[in-house]
Amino acid sequence: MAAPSNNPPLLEVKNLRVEFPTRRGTLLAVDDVSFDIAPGEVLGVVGESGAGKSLTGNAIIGLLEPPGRIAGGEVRLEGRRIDDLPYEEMRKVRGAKIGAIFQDPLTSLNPLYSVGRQLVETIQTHLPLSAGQARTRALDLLKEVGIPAAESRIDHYPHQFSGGMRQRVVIALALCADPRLIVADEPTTALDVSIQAQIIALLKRLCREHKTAVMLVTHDMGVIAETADRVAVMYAGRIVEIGPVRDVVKHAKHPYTKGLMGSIPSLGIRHDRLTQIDGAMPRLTEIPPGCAFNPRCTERGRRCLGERPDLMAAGATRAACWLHERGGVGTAVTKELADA
Amino acid sequence: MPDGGSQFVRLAGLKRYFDVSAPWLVRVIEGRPRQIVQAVDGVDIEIAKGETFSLVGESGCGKSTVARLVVGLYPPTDGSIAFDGNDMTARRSQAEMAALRRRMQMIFQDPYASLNPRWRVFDIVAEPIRAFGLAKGKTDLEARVGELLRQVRLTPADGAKYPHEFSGGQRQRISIARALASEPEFLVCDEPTSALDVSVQAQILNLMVDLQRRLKLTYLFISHNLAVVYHISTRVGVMYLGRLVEVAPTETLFRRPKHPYTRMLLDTIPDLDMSGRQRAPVAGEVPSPIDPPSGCTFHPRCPFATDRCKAERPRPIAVDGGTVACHAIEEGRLAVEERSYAAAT
Amino acid sequence: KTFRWANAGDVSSMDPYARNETFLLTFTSNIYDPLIRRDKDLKLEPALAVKWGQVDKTTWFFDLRQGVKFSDGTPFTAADVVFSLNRANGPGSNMGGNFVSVKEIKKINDHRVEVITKYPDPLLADKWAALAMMSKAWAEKNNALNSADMTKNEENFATRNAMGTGAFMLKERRAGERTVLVPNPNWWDKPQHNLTEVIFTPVANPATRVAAIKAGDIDMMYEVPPADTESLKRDANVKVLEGPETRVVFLGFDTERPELLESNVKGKNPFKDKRVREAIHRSIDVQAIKRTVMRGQSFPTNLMVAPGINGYVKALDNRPALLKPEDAKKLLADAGYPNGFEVGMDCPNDRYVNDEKICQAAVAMLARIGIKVNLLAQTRSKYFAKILRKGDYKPGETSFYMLGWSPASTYDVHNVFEQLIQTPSNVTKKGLFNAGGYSNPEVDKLADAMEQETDKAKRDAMIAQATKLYVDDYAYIPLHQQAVVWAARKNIELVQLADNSFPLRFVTVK
Amino acid sequence: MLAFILRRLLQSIAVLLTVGLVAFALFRYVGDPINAMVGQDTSMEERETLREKLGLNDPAPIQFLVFIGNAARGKFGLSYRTSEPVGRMILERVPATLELSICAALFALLVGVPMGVYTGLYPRHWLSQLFQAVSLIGISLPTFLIGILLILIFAVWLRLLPSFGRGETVDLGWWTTNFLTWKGIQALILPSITLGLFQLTLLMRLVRSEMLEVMRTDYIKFARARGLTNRAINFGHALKNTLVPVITVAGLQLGAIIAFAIVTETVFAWPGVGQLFIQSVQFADIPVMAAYLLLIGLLFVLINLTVDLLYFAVDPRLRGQGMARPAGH
Amino acid sequence: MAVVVADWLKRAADSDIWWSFKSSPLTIAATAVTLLIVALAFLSPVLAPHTPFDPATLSLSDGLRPPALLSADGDWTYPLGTDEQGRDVLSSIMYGTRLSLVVGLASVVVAMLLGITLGLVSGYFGGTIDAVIMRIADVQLTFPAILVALLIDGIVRSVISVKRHDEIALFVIVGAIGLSFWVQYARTVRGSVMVEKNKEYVQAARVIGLSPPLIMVRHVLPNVTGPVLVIATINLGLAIITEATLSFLGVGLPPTEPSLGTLIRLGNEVLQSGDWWITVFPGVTLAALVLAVNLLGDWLRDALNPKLR
Ligand SMILES: Nc1ncnc2c1ncn2[C@@H]1O[C@H](COP(=O)(O)OP(=O)(O)OP(=O)(O)O)[C@@H](O)[C@H]1O
Ligand SMILES: Nc1ncnc2c1ncn2[C@@H]1O[C@H](COP(=O)(O)OP(=O)(O)OP(=O)(O)O)[C@@H](O)[C@H]1O
Ligand SMILES: [Mg+2]
Ligand SMILES: [Mg+2]
Repeated sequence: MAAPSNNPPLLEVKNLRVEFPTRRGTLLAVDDVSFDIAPGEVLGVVGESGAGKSLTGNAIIGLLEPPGRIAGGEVRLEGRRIDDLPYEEMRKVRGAKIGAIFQDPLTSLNPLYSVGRQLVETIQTHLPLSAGQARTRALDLLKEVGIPAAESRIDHYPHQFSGGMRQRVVIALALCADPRLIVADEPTTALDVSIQAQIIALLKRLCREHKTAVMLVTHDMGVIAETADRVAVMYAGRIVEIGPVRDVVKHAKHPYTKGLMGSIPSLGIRHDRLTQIDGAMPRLTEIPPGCAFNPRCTERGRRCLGERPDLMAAGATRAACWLHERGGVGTAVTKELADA
Repeated sequence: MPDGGSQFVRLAGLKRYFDVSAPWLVRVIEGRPRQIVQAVDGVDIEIAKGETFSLVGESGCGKSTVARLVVGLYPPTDGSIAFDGNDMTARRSQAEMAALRRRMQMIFQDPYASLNPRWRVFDIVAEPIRAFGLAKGKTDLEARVGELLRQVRLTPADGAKYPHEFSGGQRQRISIARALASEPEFLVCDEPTSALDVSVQAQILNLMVDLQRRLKLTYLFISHNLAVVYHISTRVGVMYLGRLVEVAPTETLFRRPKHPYTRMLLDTIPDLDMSGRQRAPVAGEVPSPIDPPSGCTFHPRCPFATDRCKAERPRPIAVDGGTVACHAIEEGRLAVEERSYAAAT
Repeated sequence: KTFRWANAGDVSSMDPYARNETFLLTFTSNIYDPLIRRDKDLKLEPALAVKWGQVDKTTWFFDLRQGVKFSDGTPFTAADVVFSLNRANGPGSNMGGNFVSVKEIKKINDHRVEVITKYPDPLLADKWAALAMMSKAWAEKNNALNSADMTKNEENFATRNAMGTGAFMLKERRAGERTVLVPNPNWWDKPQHNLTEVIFTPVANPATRVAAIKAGDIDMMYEVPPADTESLKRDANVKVLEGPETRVVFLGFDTERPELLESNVKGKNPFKDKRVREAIHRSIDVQAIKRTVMRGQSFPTNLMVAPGINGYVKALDNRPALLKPEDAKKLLADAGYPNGFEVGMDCPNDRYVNDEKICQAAVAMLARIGIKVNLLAQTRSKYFAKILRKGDYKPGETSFYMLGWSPASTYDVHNVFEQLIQTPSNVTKKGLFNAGGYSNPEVDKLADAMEQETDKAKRDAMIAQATKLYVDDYAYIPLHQQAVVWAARKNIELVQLADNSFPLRFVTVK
Repeated sequence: MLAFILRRLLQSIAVLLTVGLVAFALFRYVGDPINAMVGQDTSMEERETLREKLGLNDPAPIQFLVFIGNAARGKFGLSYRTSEPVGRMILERVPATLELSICAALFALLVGVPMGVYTGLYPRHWLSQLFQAVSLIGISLPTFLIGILLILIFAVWLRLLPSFGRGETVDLGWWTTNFLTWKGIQALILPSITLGLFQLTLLMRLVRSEMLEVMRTDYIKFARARGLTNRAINFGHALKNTLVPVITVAGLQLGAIIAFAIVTETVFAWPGVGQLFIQSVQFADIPVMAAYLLLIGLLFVLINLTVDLLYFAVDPRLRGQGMARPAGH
Repeated sequence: MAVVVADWLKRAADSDIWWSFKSSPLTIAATAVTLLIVALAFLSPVLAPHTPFDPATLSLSDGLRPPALLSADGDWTYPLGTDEQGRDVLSSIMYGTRLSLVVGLASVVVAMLLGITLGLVSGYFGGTIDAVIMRIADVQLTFPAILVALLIDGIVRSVISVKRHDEIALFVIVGAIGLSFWVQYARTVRGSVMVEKNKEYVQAARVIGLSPPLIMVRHVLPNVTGPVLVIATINLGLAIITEATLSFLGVGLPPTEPSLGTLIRLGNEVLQSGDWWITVFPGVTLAALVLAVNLLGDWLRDALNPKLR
């Protein structure tokens, strides 16, 4: 199911940089991130908290909260550049072409309006439908996301739904205008294990049926492994590895991804101890020179300390690690460093 | 299973109800009944010294309530808690109570909320030492706190900082240091890693395992992450709506789950190894503990439910080294299936 | 012509007997005529009675004007007079004080009424000069035979309605908001005014009142705050009328108690010592008070009565020279207080013009001679409750206080002696307002004598003698008569009376 | 819902009784009413009999019971000051105060809320900063000073508006209204501004901070992500969600407005209950004061009830459950 | 010790609050004005050219001098002129500001103590105690500040034998204003306590076995100081204004020892007579003080609100 590379990408992100001017200088929270998503493809984005996943997603839908701003690069949707659109133009893209789902279904819905009203409002903003038609569509959407007895529940208020139901409503809202792309930012993190599985199944079904592309942001590798076609691993604002999901999970090339995979307890084998990456991801203010991962890296070389690696081909995936430059010059470097 | 008498921690028929009724007048006028949340509804658990007993279950099934009952944050509505042979619910003198308290501590879920933002790390860690009068003088206190911080792989110098200067994982270590400060033998850990990133989670889990070995700790470990539970526990109890539906040694539970709910729960574990394992997520949602279904509380979501399940509450029966509360198992309607998991590379 | 005017407070009732209060009396006098009224100079002149006098020592007669009609058209007769006088002396009325000497009121015929007194009462006519005459028929019809009775929980028709023989009729009454009068077409007298409508509005805040007259929202207002007199005078559209009021504002001492209530002197009462009183008296610079606090709007005095009151002794109205602080201190030292002393002082803060500020000024002046005065200024109801004597004639709860007095019911000095200067007593019922209990048997005797003395020359002699006694005794510290300051728009002609009453019948609008 | 209202009503009665007790107990001992009632020259015997007849010599509990009993029937006795029935005195002046208060409240709402919304939406715009700075005047100067200054400017210097009083009123049954004549409306302007300025500031600041908070909530972000128009977001979503706390405070402030009317009415010689109250305090006119307090209590109870009902209208989370209001502020 | 202070200073200089303070010129100006006024007020016995509260130093003959700045023959002994009692307006303002500040601060402290205590009790114990306290708060809200103050003043004046009312006037006013402001604190604290008491760090303390009062004071209280401080700042301004208003209604501080409010009230009466300086200068001082304090409160609220950062 790897992305058919001949198709023009639906979403292209090139050298995206997001920065925050703060009193202690400008933070580069997303640094030179590039990837693309083909129609119907699910791209998983994983990484530790603070790695810049949400910011990337928000930058794509044009909803960076000030003072955050896009400092460089471009975002193209169906070939059209959208990162520099004026607010009103971008508004028309949001909801219509790009749908969004956020982490917390509890707070994503306005508690004061019925679910139906919020659906109808969104539908009518983007589609030229009468109130009646919009309501019919709203009902259909609710049924589609699996709300039982949608007719009677459409006029209920968010607080009358359970968490899982609410997330379904949120998904329905994202689907209102049949968008081409859905940016889902941790859609299951706030949910219960059993509900989480239901929602993932639902998302998978929907994008299969609607041919919608999904950018699925999460830090749960399991969710990605189940859902995504390709996966991008982020660390300290950069993509450190990107590639087909199977390859990243099973044959990770970047030391960070390897460590990440090893630190997930797995069923079946009981390890005495888990593999662990020591230390923590650096704060944005304290990103070390060279490869941002180098202080935690067990395989770091001298080059890693001074020079920042870009994504480079590494087997089936692309990884930002000197180890993979021209097929493993880095190995030598490692040895060198081992004595140091 | 070791004999009951020597069990380190023993919960028997533990119940905890919460009254969440509307005010009296409203109830009278609108003819509404009292509303009681049966958060924990008759739980029997025995934990041996040195083992890690895990509780799993969906949100709201009463895991945290059990944890709080055990450490005495809530008094039980009914049932008893025995700790090292001492009945914790019995009246005791303050000194005796403090002596027992000292021996059990708790680690909380949220590393952000579990540290007072206005206290220095040193004071946070020193608080139990001071409260139980474990240090003789200032230098002793400083030495102890330094030692504790080192134990959780922080440095004594970190004591001068405030919690917000630490990352989530480091904060959880501070929590652990605080819990260890009173030299407890029994630690209740309520989802200690669920707020952390996987790489950090691994650090904490490893730390916990190391500490257990070194300090001969006993854990009551609560989580909804089954993989983590599989990794860390000796035995596992599965809770559903305030009751234990199955208790078994870890390997048994994961290889040969008996209760239909346990099976479904195992199905929710994402297949990271992409073994192509077929998963059928549990349908429906957790019913409200205010008005739990009759009989076996799982019956509305259970594909094997019969009329008996609707009417009669199943009693725990001993099977395969553990206990299960299920009519279908008892009647032999449900065959035990063996599960295998592909090994990770 | 419409005439709009304002005052600080509203008329509390339309019933002319509801309250013995200058403002109520002067307001209702526009609607109700008295038997005898006062002219522009406060001299008595015939109104509903054309002639009056004493038949013998204890019998007064009043001959009524003929052909007078009430504004509703019914004729005015002796029956109405008898009714009115009895009503004024009846339950709920506040005018009973004017009837102490009265034994009987008799209707002789339709146009003559006679009054028999228990003892000779030469001042009866003066006392009754403000007493309104009501219609018996109207009162009977509207169930207003008596003034409003507080003990009955029901309202009285006469509190909100009025009907008399006066120059004006009540057209609209909204208590606290506005009261509208229109001329009475049936009035017996020839109107001097040219008004067609009079609108009265209470405006409590002085600054607002001043603003209103400057803005032309009202044509006239009175009780101009002294501070604003100057600015009103500067206003081209406004004129200011000022004159002395008959009220004398004075300070009084507790000379009754053996030890002062609020003082650091224990075991004796410094105010009993005349030297102390003199030192204080002669340290208070009334001229300075006049200049700054009163901004010129006061008439300093040394007597307890004002010019214009019968019994005012011009020759004695000279304040003794001010003492230098050293001299005053010396007096105090002689009296045994070389370091002065501390004493509490009571003062109203909303009763007299600038009352509190005057007290403050006095405090400052006394501070300079070593007397530390602790001032307590309160609103009038609380103030009077504190300092005045109660039914048992026990002295008021004060050591040093301020009071103002005008013998407005009689315009005679005897009232002042009786109420303020004679020794307070439960038995004689005199000296009720002599809060400090000043007592001088000689003055008492003279005052008793002057009450019944009908020979003017003898009486004047007695008055002069008694006056000299209390002046020399520094019994009180008279400060001044406060000026009556009114303001009107330039196009208004009116007459200002010394008793601060304001009859509308003299108003013309140009 | 019914139970909820009933509960509120019961509470209200408790509140009113307490207020009644306060009204009675406090003023029972303030000053001596007799002194205020009679003239200076009234004899002591007369004073005593009056005292006796008024029941002022009865034990306090009896007086209280009598008082509450009468109050429940709308009887507050006669004013010590004017001998008029207190009930009617109050009733006659209620329209003036209510009209003034309502105008002031409207002024505060209609100006304060939009200003708050604007400053909340564009916190960094210079106009917002201006609004905030100017509005601070409303809480930095005492009301009476503002009143006098307004009079000086608009009545004395500019001669645009009347300096005091209600102007012309029209009677509608027992209710007198300012709204039906031009002069009446003119007369309302200055006092309403004076009275409303303080509340305007409070409201503006409240709306602003609520707005700032709401604009940061997830549902607003999600609404943006859905591509809703700014209008729909700002007014449909954000504003409505700020309403709940605004309603609470506005409700409470209406009570405060009525109380502060005391000052404004004094300054503008506005014939309302506030002025009546202050006069009564000076004269120790107990029946009037007690009735006034009860009136305030009653108004408060009514306002509270309305506020509660508004919650039901605004916030669906409260419907169906007998929940109390969300915590204020 | 010095190290601790230095450390503290370093952290303070590094903190967000300090930074947000530094970056707001308005706040700096407000602080400067506040500090200036406070300093002038509290140093008035040293700095003031006259002692206006001492009647012995007053002379009516000095009354009503216009401000020296404006009159040609300016008498610099009275830079801002005198009132009709001959009091120096500048000194009166300095002393009056001190009184106003004392009233404001004291009543805020009274309200705070009362409100925080009741709020803590109410929030921590909940149940009936909570219900009763909150109902009392409701009733209290029926009567807005000035009404409460009028009432309390009324009672005190009549109940306490009125002998030295002026001497206790300060306490009465403070009590009255304090009593009418406590509800806000109680509600805020109660709300915070309800949130905080369920936070895990409080539970950790309970697991250790600390007693509720100790937990309240050591753990919960420090965490509610932020909102309380904000309310306190804003209430300080409000209290000063309320005192001024009460004084207008005749129940404020006595004119012998006038607060700023009393000065304005007194001056207000003569405002139209041309002696504007008697009221304008205190008015400007009051407005500046309250404005500055409010600006500080505004800033503090925003600075302490992590959501707005
Ligand atoms: N408003 C802001 N001001 C300053 N820094 C910010 C702001 N918002 C985000 N950041 C920083 O940007 C970085 C990336 O944040 P982002 O929300 O994208 O992380 P994430 O990968 O989505 O993490 P999580 O898994 O916790 O959601 C973080 O380090 C965060 O501290
Ligand atoms: N103090 C309380 N008052 C009322 N109900 C409570 C209280 N504490 C818990 N409950 C209820 O008891 C039930 C069990 O709660 P508990 O916190 O033990 O669940 P849990 O299994 O820990 O869930 P989670 O995984 O979300 O932490 C829930 O329905 C909860 O709403
Ligand atoms: Mg995120
Ligand atoms: Mg839990």
